[in-house]
Amino acid sequence: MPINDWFKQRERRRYTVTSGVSGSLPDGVWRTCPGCRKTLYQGDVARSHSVCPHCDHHFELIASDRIALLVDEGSFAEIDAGLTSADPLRFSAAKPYAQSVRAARESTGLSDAAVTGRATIDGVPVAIGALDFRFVGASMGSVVGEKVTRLFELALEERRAAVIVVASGGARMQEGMLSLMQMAKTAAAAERLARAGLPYVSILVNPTYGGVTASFAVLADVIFAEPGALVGFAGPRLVEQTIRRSLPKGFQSAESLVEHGMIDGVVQRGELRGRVATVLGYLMADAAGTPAVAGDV
Amino acid sequence: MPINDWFKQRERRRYTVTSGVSGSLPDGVWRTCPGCRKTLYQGDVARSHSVCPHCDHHFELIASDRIALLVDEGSFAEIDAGLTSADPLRFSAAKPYAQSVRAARESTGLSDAAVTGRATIDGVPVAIGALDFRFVGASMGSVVGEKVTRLFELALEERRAAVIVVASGGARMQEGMLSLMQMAKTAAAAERLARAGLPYVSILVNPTYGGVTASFAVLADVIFAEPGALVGFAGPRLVEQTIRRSLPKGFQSAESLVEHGMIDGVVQRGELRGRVATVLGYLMADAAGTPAVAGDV
Amino acid sequence: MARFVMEFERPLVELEEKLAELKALDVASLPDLAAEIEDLEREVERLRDTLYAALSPWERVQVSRHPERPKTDDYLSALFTDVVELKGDRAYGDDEAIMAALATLDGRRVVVIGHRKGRTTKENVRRNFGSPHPEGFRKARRAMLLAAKFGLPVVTLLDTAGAYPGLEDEERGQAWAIAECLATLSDLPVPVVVVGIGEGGSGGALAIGFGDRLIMLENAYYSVISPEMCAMILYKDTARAAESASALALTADDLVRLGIADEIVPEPPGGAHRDPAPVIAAVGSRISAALDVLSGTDSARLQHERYERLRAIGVFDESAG
Amino acid sequence: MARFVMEFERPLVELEEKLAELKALDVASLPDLAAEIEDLEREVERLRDTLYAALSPWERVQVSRHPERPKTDDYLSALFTDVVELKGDRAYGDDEAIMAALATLDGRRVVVIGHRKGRTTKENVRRNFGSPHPEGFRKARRAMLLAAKFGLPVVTLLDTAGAYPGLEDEERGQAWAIAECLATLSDLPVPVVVVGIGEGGSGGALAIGFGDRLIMLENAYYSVISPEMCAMILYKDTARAAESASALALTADDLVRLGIADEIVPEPPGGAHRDPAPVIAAVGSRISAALDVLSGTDSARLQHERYERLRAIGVFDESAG
Ligand SMILES: [Zn+2]
Ligand SMILES: [Zn+2]
Repeated sequence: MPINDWFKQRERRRYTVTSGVSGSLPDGVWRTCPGCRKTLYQGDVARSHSVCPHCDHHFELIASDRIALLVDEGSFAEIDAGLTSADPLRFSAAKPYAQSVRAARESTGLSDAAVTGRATIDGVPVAIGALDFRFVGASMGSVVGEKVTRLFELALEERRAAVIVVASGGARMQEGMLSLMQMAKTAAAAERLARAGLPYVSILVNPTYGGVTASFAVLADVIFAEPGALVGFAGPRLVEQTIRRSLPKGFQSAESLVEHGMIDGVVQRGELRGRVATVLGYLMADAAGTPAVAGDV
Repeated sequence: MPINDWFKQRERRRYTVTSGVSGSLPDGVWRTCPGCRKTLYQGDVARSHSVCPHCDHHFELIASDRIALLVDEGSFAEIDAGLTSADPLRFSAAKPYAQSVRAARESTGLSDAAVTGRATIDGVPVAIGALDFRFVGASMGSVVGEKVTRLFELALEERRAAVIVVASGGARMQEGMLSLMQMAKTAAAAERLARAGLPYVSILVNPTYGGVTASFAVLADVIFAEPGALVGFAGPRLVEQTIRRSLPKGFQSAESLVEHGMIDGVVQRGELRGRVATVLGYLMADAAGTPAVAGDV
Repeated sequence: MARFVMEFERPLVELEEKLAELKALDVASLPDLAAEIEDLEREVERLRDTLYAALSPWERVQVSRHPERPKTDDYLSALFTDVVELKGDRAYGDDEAIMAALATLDGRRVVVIGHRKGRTTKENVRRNFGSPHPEGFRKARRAMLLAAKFGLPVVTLLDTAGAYPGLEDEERGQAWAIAECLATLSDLPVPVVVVGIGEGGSGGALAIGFGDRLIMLENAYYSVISPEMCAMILYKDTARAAESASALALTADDLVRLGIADEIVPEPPGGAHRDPAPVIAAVGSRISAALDVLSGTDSARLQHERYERLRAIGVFDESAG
Repeated sequence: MARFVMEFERPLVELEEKLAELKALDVASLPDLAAEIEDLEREVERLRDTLYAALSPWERVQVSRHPERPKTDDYLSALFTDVVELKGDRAYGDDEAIMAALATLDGRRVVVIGHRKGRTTKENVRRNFGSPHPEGFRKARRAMLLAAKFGLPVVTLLDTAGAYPGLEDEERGQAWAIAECLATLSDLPVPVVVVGIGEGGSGGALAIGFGDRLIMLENAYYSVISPEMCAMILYKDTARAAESASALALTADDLVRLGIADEIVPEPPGGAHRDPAPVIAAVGSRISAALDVLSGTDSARLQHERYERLRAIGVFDESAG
């Protein structure tokens, strides 16, 4: 499971995830950009969608900011906010899971790592979700799996487009097989939406790994990623241990994913909203009718 | 177009196509095996499906022998035997096309490179075809394209499995764009059969190249090839010229096609009939019903 | 070939070896020997009972990885006839770590898909020790679609440590290949019966690892993460895998309790490798029994029930948002 | 950038250069110069007329390959708005020799797929001079399926010397990738309009090169084999490509005569590169007109008519077998 690799990496290589998330910092604070080491004024960072004006480093964003970045102002209405983890395995090895969840809930104010709801993007009705890396590494347990599944079901029922901003360390191991099965569950819901001819656009942000990448994240009709986002199945440290040599520059970066044919493009944060709106304009034009064919894209 | 490459190769490298085809030789003749250079008695060769008993070299077979090898004895009834080439472009550059066709018809007794018809294999009704390399390199012009298309249509209409033994130098350039379009035409007919949930098995034999490989030949549900058969899109000489270095051993061989994920297996000529019959047993079990789904395999 | 000894069996094996030594001595020349042998035999018996009576999760993981444990190939040759292998993804390669075939079980035609560990080192190298590359999953998906097209039920056999975490595997889209398998499998219009015969390592197992029925062998495991990697994350120490194995709820029993697995095929004391034939036979009849039930169901209902089955997996609290 | 001169234009260009030289001289100091210039101008005019009036097939092939000829990128930027590129085959790579995009033409949303030659050497190297790899065709097929799923018409632009005959291309299944495009395109439930804008090289063009309408530019060609390769086979001499070009019936006129192409977009004398804007605009309105007609047709009828259209291609004699 790559979450840990991820943290390891961060320590070792000064990776570009910052522990302080922009959305949670007051405007009057100065911070150092991990991309160019320049000192930035948080007010400026916030005004530029949390992108460094000097080196284009994309800072981590919290889920609500992710959604706000994409939807028409005031259009978002959250659903399923009352879902919380039940610690079904009473997982207490090393650090009790219940405690991790409680701490995450307190520090983030979220009920779990996924925030989902209804909104419009340029007037197009969407079922939108975003994952928040601050919450147990945005790993997918029963709650995230259920919320993502319900989001796809909502899209199907109300003939909305599905849009998800994905970040995740992978499956939430503290819920064991219940977590692994969420991969199949979310994939099944995504497949149902696809068979109904409704569009799904995913946006992969830094970092997206493990069982989340290998399920709903990449089953979208169109996949975009933010610049520099790292996306993969196995975490970089595990890959390095496996092949016993150092990884090539840019390995698992959004830019290399384009080269390897895995995603449709790298999109600057400031341009995401326009790009997604344009895509939905194409794929939701016939939302009212039934599709000519259940394509296998 | 690879036919020429093919002949070039043959001269240069003692490739394993022999100009004398077993089916047309009298039993009392001695011949040299191009695989092991041993002298063989044609009677023995014929009795072993024209496979060298010493080195397993598979000699070329004529179309009627190809079909006889697969179908239940006496079950084959030819269709569309009256189709002949019309030389639509009046192609007379270098060697008049009409003359090549006339010569091929005389020397082979065939009307063109494809022989098609109805038969049964282990009692399963099939629409079966075979290409004969002696006829203008078994290239696909209007006649081959039409006969293959009608074969798929026959299978669709009478709910038969399609089985084709493919050998070809590619599209028949002397019919210009009419030949190229046969690729689309045969692919369209194969796709219709697939959508109807009926099976198609192809057997690739030495050599299969160009526009035939890149159309109906590889659109089968299950693809087998004979040992040592060379199969590709571009001919080996052209590839060599393109990359400006020599080709790896086994390049484009049936065995390497398995490794590269392109075909389901290499099957000894003597075992082809049993293998195809077994496959049809699986895929024609429900021939009477309609398929649950029009799969995209 | 010397018998492979699992860590937890060592005390028993040492006792058994001592017993064998004593038995090799000349009873006539040593008057007390017979009694001593009898004592030791009782002790071996007692230890064997306690050792194998209730294996811990980590012990079961070791049993599931036993090199002599029956593998996909063994099930294939013992249970299935008229096997025709389907090879390749038609795009990049043929991955020997996953096999797909047309095969007949008790007169019923099916498509079998299974992870394939090797029996010899040479085989294991060729098969990457049963850890699939992306093209393995893409071949599996091709086989699933073929099954759908021709109305053949799908039987899958799980036995992998996981999808291979190699550099090229990442570059060729390991996650994409797995996700597409999941999507396809979730909506397949034919019955899907899954059997956990050995290791069930995370996403690489799940890609062919869910359907209308999940049958687990008693000592097979199925886990979101390997116990070693989990221990590495929790304790920075792979030696604490036993604790992780217990925490992860990865045994057949756990899976039944969680509502993920349907039934368990018992194994002889010590594991299926001690006496494979009856275990393999039992698996065959369980698959047949499951297919007997499922074959009566039309495809729309199968798809609906499979979805509902997945839909029900997950434990959470819900209050008014 | 010096103007690129095609072989057959050389006599004209030489005359034009001579004329330019004369014009640069001092007319006042040379009394006969004005008359001489006038004569030469008439001669240039006459030669230009005869040269460009009826280009031979081989000359058209040269025009179709002219480096300044308008390319897919030019059509895309001039005719389409709101372009969102679709990249990658989701399995191996993104081939820049084929582009696929969501795009809007005259307010109509479509999927555009086109071969993409580069304008600069650097671009051409990245795009392999417009010769696709298997992943290019697989991306094209993904775009076709996306169009089918969302009911978007498909517009394709042909401009390739052919699929790339490289070693790895063969190994990754060039033939398979092309064949799958053909099968998918043949049964797509949306309108498909194809425009031959430059080179139409064999299977690599055909993979995205047939549909409900085929519009050819006057000097575009579409051929079963390149004239050079054909000459190599026929005469063992690529220099005899002109004869092969005539024999192959590869011009727009030939294609209309053979019932393969529907209409021809005229080009200015000398080729589209002499004045691209009106040619590009004409292509845009021809595509729109074709889509206007086709959009009224339901998908079953489209599929049926496309099949019948293909079905009718081929010339042979038939006697009672
Ligand atoms: Zn910076
Ligand atoms: Zn021999």
